[in-house]
Amino acid sequence: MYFESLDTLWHMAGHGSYVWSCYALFVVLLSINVWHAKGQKTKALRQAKAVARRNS
Amino acid sequence: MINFMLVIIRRDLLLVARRPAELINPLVFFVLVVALFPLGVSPEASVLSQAAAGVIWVSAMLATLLSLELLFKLDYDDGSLEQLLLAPYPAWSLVLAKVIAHWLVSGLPLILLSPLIANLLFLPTQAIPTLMLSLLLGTPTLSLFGAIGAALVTGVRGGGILLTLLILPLYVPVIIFGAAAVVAASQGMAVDGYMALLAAMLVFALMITPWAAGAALKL
Amino acid sequence: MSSIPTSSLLCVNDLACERDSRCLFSGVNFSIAAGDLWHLKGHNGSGKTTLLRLVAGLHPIDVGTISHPSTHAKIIYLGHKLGLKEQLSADENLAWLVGLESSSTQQERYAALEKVGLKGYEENTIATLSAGQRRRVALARLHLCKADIWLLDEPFTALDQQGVEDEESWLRQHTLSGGAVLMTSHQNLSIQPVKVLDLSHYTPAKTSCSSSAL
Amino acid sequence: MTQSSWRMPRWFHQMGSPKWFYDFSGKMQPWFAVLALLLLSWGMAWGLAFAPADYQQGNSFRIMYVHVPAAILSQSIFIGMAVAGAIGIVWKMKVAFMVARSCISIGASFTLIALLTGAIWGKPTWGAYWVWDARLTSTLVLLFLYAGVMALNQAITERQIAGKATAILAIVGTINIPIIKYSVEWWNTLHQASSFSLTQKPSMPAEMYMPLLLTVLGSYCLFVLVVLIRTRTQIIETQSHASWLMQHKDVSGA
Repeated sequence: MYFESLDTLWHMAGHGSYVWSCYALFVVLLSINVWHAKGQKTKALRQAKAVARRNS
Repeated sequence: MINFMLVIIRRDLLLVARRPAELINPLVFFVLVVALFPLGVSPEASVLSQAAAGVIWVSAMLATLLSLELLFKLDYDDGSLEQLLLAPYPAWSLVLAKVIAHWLVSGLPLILLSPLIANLLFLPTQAIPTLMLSLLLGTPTLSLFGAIGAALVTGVRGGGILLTLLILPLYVPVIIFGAAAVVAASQGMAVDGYMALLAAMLVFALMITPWAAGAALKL
Repeated sequence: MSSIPTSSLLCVNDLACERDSRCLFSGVNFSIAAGDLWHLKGHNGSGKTTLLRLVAGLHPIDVGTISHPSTHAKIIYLGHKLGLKEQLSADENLAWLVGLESSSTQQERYAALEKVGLKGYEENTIATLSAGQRRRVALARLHLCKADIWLLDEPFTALDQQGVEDEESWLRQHTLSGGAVLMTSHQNLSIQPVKVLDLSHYTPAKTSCSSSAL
Repeated sequence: MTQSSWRMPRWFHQMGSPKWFYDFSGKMQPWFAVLALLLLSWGMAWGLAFAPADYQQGNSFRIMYVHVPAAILSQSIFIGMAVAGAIGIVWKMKVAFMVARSCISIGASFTLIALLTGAIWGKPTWGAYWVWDARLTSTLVLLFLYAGVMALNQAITERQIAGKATAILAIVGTINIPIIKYSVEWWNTLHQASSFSLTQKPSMPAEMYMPLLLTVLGSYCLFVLVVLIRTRTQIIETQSHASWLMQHKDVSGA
């Protein structure tokens, strides 16, 4: 590891807040995308199943 | 096909003649926006003359967008768009004719009005020919790109704000070079390069926008 | 193609239309021959207007073909919206509408307006005319454009009894002189012979069109 | 522009069939999910904790490992959207329109990430969150372009028309992106004598660019994953009456 301890990793010589917030932003926004896409698909599948039940 | 386009242009000009408000409203809007600027910022000549180029270009852009909203909308509403599309000519010629008519009643008066506006904002006199020439090359480009947006939102309710959203980003290069040309001229520098770029963008717009707007109208 | 009679102007083959993943109609086959008067029927939402617009070429065709066997027949389309500019006079409107493809003299336009019973209204702006009179202005175009096929969407709307009778006689004259008509209407026509196409029969039981691919 | 204007190989047309695409993307989806997760976590951990700090910018340099992939993806996705839209228009392929629509939200997200991380990175570098830097400004314009596509897509209710309209706008936007970029860069040099650009480094050592390579590849995988899921969703929605879907194990539950 480049840093000596977890504490210096967290602080990054004063740049920690900038770096960590960027990474958090990246992870959170992309996770929301995947999660939302999956949610939409589950919803669509549920509706398709309802149609299938109606027709059978 | 020339005849087809002439019929459309003549018809649109006749319509504006019957209802001159369509011609005058965007012009009043243009002057109004420009007049609000000194009220909001400062009436001092030094401040205004610096910002003049940008303010005039942004206002011209907004005025163009305002009038573009109805470019195809009215024809769509009364059914004449169907008849225009059914004529045995390509859709791009129809778009081109509509844009020419639109520019004649929106872009051209704007250019004629611009020296007056330039005076209001204390733009150096030597920059006025450049301002008019840059508007002459730039406003047709604005109308052409705007036609794509107008065609896309034709059947959509409340398309005005949507049109603005679609088209303004595409106007970025025109405003950058248009305003820069005027700034350069007011500083006594050469403007040939800017004019060449504006002309190139106009040619480029002529090549792609009639096609794209025509395709959008046929949806 | 061999089964098509030589006099047919336009053939619709196996046409289907899907709107918002719902199938309006499928497997529609018919051909318009010179002298035909086709009456397009069907309940609301069965796709009459859509079919007419497809034939006119206002919509892209998804499934099926529309072919023009002989020389390209000239088509005129008159929809729900008449395509008239309110601020222009009846004469000016006809001038630009006809001018899109050919040209007309003022005499011809005045004669056409007289034929539809609008003598003396030539210079009135459309805004001052009643709904029935506007419809008549639009119909006057049929007399000016020498089209082979008339596509009319509810052409009797807003017309009075006399107007309906007049129009039926024009339809008859047009078919007798070798033209063809495809029209939608809720009322039955009093002229004969009429070929009827009922779109209700083409609504598929399942809501999906047969087109599985593309 | 009618059918059979260009002959394409069989697999190409097969790809346009919703059923084929649904089955194929179902098989591919887990792979992309695993790859995206692996590449991104590996690259980000490397970038955060193991890569050396920049001699000039110090540790804020690590923001590059999320900012640059987001910036690259924001542009590639817009271009990809236009290409998918063009395929849809030329070959009348409904699935292509669906793919194009699936690109919008993920593309806008990447653009937003690029913009925000760029602004945050600006604070320690320039001392201000927002500087009218060429790269940031053209990313902002790109975000506006995405906003336009998104708004148009939602304003048109009928799917097929919305798909085509989106495609046209995406194509026009893509053609304009280089012009916008060029004009903004030119404008920037005119107004700011020499602004220190965030990511222009003469030569980076391997331990500095390897994490970047990983996060860029991972971001591409994530993009593909989201597009696959969203396109499958649209296939389910539009084909909800087709018999193949009714008998599919995902729906029948067998």
